[in-house]
Amino acid sequence: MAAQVVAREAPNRPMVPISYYLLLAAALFCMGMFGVMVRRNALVIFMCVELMLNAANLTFLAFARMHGDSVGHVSAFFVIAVAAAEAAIGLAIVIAVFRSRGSVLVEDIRTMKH
Amino acid sequence: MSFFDTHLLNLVVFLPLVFAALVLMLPAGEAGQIRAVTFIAMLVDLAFGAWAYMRFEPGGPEFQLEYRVHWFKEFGLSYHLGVDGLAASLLLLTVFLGPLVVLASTTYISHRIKEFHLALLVLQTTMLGALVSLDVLLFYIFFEAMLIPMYLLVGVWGAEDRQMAAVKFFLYTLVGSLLMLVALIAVYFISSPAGARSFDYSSMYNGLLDANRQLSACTAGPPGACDSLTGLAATLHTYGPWLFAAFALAFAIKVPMWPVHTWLPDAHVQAPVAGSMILAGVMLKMGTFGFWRYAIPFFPVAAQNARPFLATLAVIGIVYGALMCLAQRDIKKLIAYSSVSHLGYCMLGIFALTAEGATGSAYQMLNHGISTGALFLLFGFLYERRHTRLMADFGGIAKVMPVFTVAFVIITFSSVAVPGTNGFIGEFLVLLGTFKSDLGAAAGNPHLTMVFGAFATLGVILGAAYMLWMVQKVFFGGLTHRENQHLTDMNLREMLTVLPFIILVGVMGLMPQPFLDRIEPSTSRFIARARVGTPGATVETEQVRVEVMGLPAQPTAAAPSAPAPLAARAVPSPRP
Amino acid sequence: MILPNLTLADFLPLIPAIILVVGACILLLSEVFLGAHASRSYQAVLTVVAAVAAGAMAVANMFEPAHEVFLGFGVLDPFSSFLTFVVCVGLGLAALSSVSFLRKRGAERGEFYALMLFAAAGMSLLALSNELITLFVNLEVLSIATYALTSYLRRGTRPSEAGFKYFILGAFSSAVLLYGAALLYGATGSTKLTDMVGPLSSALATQPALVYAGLILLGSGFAFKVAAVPFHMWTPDVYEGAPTPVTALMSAGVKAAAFAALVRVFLTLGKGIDPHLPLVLFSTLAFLTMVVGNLLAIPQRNVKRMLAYSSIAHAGYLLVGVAALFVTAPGEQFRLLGPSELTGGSPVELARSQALRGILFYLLAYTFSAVGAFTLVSVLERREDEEKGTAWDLERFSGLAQRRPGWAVAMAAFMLSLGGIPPTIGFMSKLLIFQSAVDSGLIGLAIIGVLSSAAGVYYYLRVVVYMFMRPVPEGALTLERSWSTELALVLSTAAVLVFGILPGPITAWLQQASSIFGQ
Amino acid sequence: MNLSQFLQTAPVAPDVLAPSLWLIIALPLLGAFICGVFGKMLGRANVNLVACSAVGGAFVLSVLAFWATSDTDPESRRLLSFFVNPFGTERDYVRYALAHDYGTWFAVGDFRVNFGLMVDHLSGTLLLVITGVGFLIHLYSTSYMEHDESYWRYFAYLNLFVAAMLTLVLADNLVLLFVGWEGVGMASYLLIGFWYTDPAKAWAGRKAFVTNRIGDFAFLIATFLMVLLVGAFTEQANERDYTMANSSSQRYSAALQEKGTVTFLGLQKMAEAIPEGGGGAVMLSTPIAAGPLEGYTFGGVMTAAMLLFLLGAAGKSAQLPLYVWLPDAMAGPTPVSALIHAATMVTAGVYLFSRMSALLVLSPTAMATVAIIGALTSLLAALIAFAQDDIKKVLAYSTVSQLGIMFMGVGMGVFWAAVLHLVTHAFFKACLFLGAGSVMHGNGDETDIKKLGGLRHEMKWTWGTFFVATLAITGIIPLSGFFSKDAIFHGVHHNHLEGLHWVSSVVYYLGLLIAACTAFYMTRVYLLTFEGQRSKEAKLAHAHESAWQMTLPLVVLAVLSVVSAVYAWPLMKAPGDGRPQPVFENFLSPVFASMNRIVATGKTVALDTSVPAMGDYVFAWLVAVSGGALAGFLYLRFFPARAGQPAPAFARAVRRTAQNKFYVDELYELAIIRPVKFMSFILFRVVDALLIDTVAVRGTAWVTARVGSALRYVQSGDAQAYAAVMALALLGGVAYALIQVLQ
Repeated sequence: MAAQVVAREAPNRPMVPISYYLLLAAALFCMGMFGVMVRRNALVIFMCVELMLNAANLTFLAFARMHGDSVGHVSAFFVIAVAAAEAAIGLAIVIAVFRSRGSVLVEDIRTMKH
Repeated sequence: MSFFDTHLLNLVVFLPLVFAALVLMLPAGEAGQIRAVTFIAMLVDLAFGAWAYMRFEPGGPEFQLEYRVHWFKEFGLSYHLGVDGLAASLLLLTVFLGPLVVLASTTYISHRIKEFHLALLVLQTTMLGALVSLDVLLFYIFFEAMLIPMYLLVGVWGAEDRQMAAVKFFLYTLVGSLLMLVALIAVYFISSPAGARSFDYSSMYNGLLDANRQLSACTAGPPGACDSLTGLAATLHTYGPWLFAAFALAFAIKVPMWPVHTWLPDAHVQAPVAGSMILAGVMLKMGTFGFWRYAIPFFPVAAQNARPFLATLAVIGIVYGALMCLAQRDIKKLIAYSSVSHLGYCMLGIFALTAEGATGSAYQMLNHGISTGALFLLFGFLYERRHTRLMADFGGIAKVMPVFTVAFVIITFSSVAVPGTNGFIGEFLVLLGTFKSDLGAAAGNPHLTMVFGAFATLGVILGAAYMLWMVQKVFFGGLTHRENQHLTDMNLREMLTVLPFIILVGVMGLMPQPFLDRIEPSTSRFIARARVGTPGATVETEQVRVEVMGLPAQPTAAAPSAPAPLAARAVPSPRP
Repeated sequence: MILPNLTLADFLPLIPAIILVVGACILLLSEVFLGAHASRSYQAVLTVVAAVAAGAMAVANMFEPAHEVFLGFGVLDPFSSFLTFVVCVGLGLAALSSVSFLRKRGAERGEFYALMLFAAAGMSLLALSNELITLFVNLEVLSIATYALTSYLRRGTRPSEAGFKYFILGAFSSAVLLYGAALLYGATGSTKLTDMVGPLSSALATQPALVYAGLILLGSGFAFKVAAVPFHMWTPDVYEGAPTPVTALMSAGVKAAAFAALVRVFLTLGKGIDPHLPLVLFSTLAFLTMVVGNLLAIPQRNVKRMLAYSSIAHAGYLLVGVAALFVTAPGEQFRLLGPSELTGGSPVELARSQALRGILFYLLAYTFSAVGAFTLVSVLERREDEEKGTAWDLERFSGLAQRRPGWAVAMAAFMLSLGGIPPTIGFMSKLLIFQSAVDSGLIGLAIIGVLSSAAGVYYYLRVVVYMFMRPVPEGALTLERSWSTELALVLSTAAVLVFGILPGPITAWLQQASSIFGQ
Repeated sequence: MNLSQFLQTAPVAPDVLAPSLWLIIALPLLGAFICGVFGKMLGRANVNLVACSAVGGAFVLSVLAFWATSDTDPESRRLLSFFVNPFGTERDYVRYALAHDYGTWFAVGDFRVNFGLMVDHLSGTLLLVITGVGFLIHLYSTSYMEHDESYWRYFAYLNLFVAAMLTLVLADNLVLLFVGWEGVGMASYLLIGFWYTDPAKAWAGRKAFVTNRIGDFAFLIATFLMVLLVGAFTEQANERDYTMANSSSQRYSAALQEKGTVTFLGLQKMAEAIPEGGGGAVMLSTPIAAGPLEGYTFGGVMTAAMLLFLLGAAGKSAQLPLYVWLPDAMAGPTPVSALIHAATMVTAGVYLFSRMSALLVLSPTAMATVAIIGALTSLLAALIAFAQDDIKKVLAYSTVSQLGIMFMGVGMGVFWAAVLHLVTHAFFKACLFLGAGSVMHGNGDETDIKKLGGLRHEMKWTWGTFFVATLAITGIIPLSGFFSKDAIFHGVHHNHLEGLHWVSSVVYYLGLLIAACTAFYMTRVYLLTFEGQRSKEAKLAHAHESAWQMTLPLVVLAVLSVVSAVYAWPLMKAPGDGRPQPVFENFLSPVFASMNRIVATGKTVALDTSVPAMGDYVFAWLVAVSGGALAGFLYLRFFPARAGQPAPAFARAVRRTAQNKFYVDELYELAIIRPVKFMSFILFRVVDALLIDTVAVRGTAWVTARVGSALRYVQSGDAQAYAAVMALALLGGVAYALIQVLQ
């Protein structure tokens, strides 16, 4: 169904090429990755991970539009759901960390090493 | 043959294990009972082993008392037992040592007696299994499994520095045998096409045989003739040396040959008397046995090329080991190094590829088991009394322990191969075989044989030098140390333990023929198989082809003991 | 809008997972009716029952012919069923070992076992998912459950830290995996593995970068789950911090499930692309993992951490088997056995099925050995020492042979099995792995493998040395026994020793299981 | 019936006796076993009885065996003691001998050794010497060891020795001979170190054994060369060779298969087949076709083998360069020195070469070497003996010297004379040693002749016998020593080695010098011990004569050393021409028959069979007397006259050097023993402990462990670092992918 829509609208309206979306997604992904590596606050790091997931989502959607099928959309929904679950558990863990040592900065969370 | 005959080897191998289960049930406190049960187990095993030895007909087929059933057939394994002359002889040696080892340790081992005897019994099973298994992987399994109980023997009941020695022993031997495992798997794949593959000795050997013949045929030809080879022969041409090297390394470490011998002194020095006896008596023979049964027959050409090198190592081992002995202050270390020297004779005899040499080598294996085993046993008695291994702490013992001294001196003479003792026969035959061999020709100049022989014969002098030096330091001279003045002579139990050794020294020295007769057939076959590798040697396929019983039709049924008809044997066990 | 018509047969493969989930729900519900101090050992029993039932179903499934279910979102093949079986074995043993563990810490709560069951369900589903999103979801199901389990114990800093690290890095890696999936979807226009194969080959021609990037990302996602070097960094910390039974479950189940997914994805997609890529990828990973894992384990005095590193090393051996899967012509890769392999070597199918067999058997063997070992670690540890970090010190094992000979023998068996010494199951499994490696001509890897495992034997033996050759230290804490732990130990020891000599039905199952759907 | 007839009709027929030859060995062995195991409980008297009767029984059997070797049918005068040579044709007999084969000892491949015993006139003679002198010495010992509490051990060893020595003599092949060869070495090791509580004595025993082992090393290699030689011979020889040796190829190879590879008869046949001029395929100059010896000639290998045997014999018979053990061997009880180190064991080398005379004469080089070695040893020993003050040491060196004389004889081809000297020497040297023992026994174990003296009045029997024996060894007419020694010198003078003519004269004049020296130092010992005044430093004021068990053997031996002179007298007629022939030469001619045949064809040695003329006798006698007279003058007149005045420096220097045995032991210590010990020490410390074990083995482990503990610090515990690593790996993977794409 969505494919038909695309087909109908295609000729008369100029549209943003897929590659832009992809590049944006890639940029988001890299930013997320970078953030995970550099940010100090556990919560922010967690947000960066979410950023990565959403980059994946964006990619899915972009490709879904390119292929004009629904698989990508469905995937995106699944991912959002999973991300929500992750968020829940993640926050719980961060709270546990905070309880146990009163800080959520990663440099404090390194008792186990070597 | 009766059901009993078909299962005789099973019985011999697993009887100790069964008794181990029995010992396991005994309460740990009941030291006496535990010892008694173990001793009985060993005695019964000795009886069956001796029976198996008697049942072995020198004139019969190569492998006798065979037993074979399906086992892991998906992986190309089968549970296959059988003995040839050499295996039978070594089996006899093993079961002979069993009860004596138990007797020797009755007072030596004072703590954790139950575990000790369990370890002994398990060790016995693994060693016997390695000797009789005709499936190469089965052999490998036993070969490695025997490390575990020995490792415990050394590590738990050993002397002060035992843990280092145990771990060293274990890892040292493991590294070699693991590489061998890879080579073994490679042989498994190349020896026969997919579907027909099996780890069975016969199928592996027969699978390689034709390729080996092609290879040796082309090595006889002009240089570069081997590049035109195809198929398996080409593979062997390219990778045979490496595969052989893997096998040789594993077994050389076990023997041990120079320069991979350094685990031996530590292990021997630290091991308890039982450990030393078994280590010297049986375990080292696994290396020589491996060369004899696997390494050289599988890769005759590579072996042929490596012969001068390995023979040189053996000769170095003889002289070097003897020289090491002269530099020792520690009696057990001295005996350990003397083992290096003696095993050098065994290896030299094997590489001489002459009837005299190989038979002498096999006989020397038995001799070494007896004389060195007895030396460790006797020193164990001394160590129990004095708890020191340094020669400097002894001196003039003969005054207080005359009987002990006599026994020790007799064994010493056997160890330095005085004629009339068993040691002489083996050493003489090995040296004779070396002098008659074509080692020199293999090394490039026929006259080099003389050099090999002469250097090996040097061991005769050095052997006397270090053994008598030790004997003098320990037994003769004045009683300088006060601690030694009240040493008690051997008690009845100890005498009974030593007596069998002394008797065998005489018997094997004066009537070696019965033993030699059983060794001879496997010698001739071994030499024929090794000769496949010598360029231009004419060896009939019938001479060297390994004939064993086929797999029983339906799994887990006792195999028919009569050798299957040739048609059945022509193809190795088919995999369903 | 067409509703797919699903027959009952479509649910057949799900039954084990369903059983597990149901069990979990029952546990959670039962919690409601329990007082704070009620005894909760029945929960472990229930878990074990669920595990056994699921395992039995899995075994029953194993003899079903391989076919797609749920419109190809999942498959039922002996491969996945065997993995489910492995997972259930791990789950059952871990559950048994956690009874006394939790009681000692007064942390018996129903959600623990429930989470275990959920995780196990996720694993078994992961093993049979045949579509990238399904795969991702199942992966997350098991991951999230394990995140929770990891930081289950609230006292002390370690559990939360472990949980945090595991969670952050796990989420990171699953994001990576997901992104890879997205790229592949873009390249092929489908997320069903079976449908992707065809387009993939054409996409490889048009936009190779996309395909390669996707595959790499996907691969690294899995590499994280199986703890392959250099994606292994989380492992020691998480394994150390997590409750020991959970560590056991992770080391056994998670690894198994991840390997299942890995093998399935890359085998299926591998048909679409030049197999050289996965071969190189996995050989490299295998090499690094074996060597680094073993090297890192050598200096460890902390047994739990040592086992963590050793589990990395074992992932390396498994990766050798995986690499062997992608050798298209036996011996063609390194030519170490020369052209004769064309005559002597097995045809690809046989080689491949051998490799699969090796991987599966290895997973089973490792499950038994590792779970057993972790169980023993768990009975020796004490919460008070965890902060000091001495809870898992080698000293704990000193003189164990005198105090608890049975345990010492069991631990020795596990250690030897992990070290691959006959006559244990560990030897047989290593044999199969290296057999397939050699058969496919990966001799180099095989040699590295045996050498590194020789190095491994060193640190395994050290434990044995402490148990058998060290005196009992003064003031050694009392070792109380509990039926569940003993049972777990007896079962795993028996398995380690017996299956090493008499495989029994397992070889038959393996013959079955080595046929994977679409292969 | 006359004497010869009586001697030629044996009470026990050879074919009856042959199967029980083993008893000769078994009896002493049994004695050794009984004394050794039950000796303590049996008590002194019984042990004495057992030991003596064991050897006595062996003696009786030996007499019977000896008798049987020349058994002839009284009526038809036909020889009864002979057997068909298995290596020769059916018509080829071994005469004056009996042999029996007790079956295989060990046989591997085409190599075989049998328990084969053989008695011919040579071994028969030695049997008598060994058992006879052995019995006397056992008898002597019963009194000599009466105060020693471990007498049973002593007699066990002594019997063991006798058994081994008899094996050596009776063996019909090299390997079995080697059993006795090493057996006697072993027994002497035990007996020298009999008083093991004294480290020096134990050390002397070890020195003896190890030195002998050096000889055995050569012996073994020589044996192997023989095996190879036989193999090559059977490969290359053609029928003509065999016919030349009065044999045939199939007979020969059959015998090899059945009798063994290294039997003396077989070697003899081979020797008969290969001399030059026979015109067969195999000659001394024929190169060996194949095998390890490929390219070497038969003659060359034979020479090499003989030289190796010489080294072996040197070890056993205390010749250069291995004579050093014998003087130290005097640490043992004196009867042991008498039996082992004078009468029997040390003569094994001479026996060996006489047994293998057929092979020896094939190589003049080897013969020359033997003779020269003998001469040099003899001279050196004699010179050392000048300055020794220990009576046993003097006798020991004189033994070495006498053995050297025998080697001279062997080397120059006068085998019969060498063997004769062996016998006579056994008598008078045993007598001397036992006399010395009696002297020590009567003087509180005093061995320093400077502290003895004037014993002739106190120990009459000892003095008398010692006097006779001294005359005998000095070579005074008409005692046995004179004749046997002179027979050797005569042969040495007149025999000629092919291409090495100068040797005979050199050796001959050396011999005369030695004779003079012998006379000198023996006289010296005699005078200092028995004549003059009793020394001030004597341990006991008055010596006492020993018991009859000790004096009786002395008397018997003294008598024997007189009467055995008869053997050297030319009373017989040579078989061929009727020339007069010494009794002993005639007696041994069957043994050396094949040797003579070879010499006849091969022309390697020119043997002279003339008997010495009166002139020679007188000359030799003068030499001996002059030596003795000089000693007499010096020690009766010269030194007593200028007692107290310091001797001139050069004299003292010479004396010190001689006293220290020309520092040969020190030389060996410095040149051989030290280096070996040092090398072994260095090897152990550097190669074994350091290079192999520490560097190679532990080094690997160490490096692995270090790498591991270095790597673990990458594990920083920082989650972000972990993520970074993963990201880097990811980057690497992508990079690889891109490279793939770009290609």
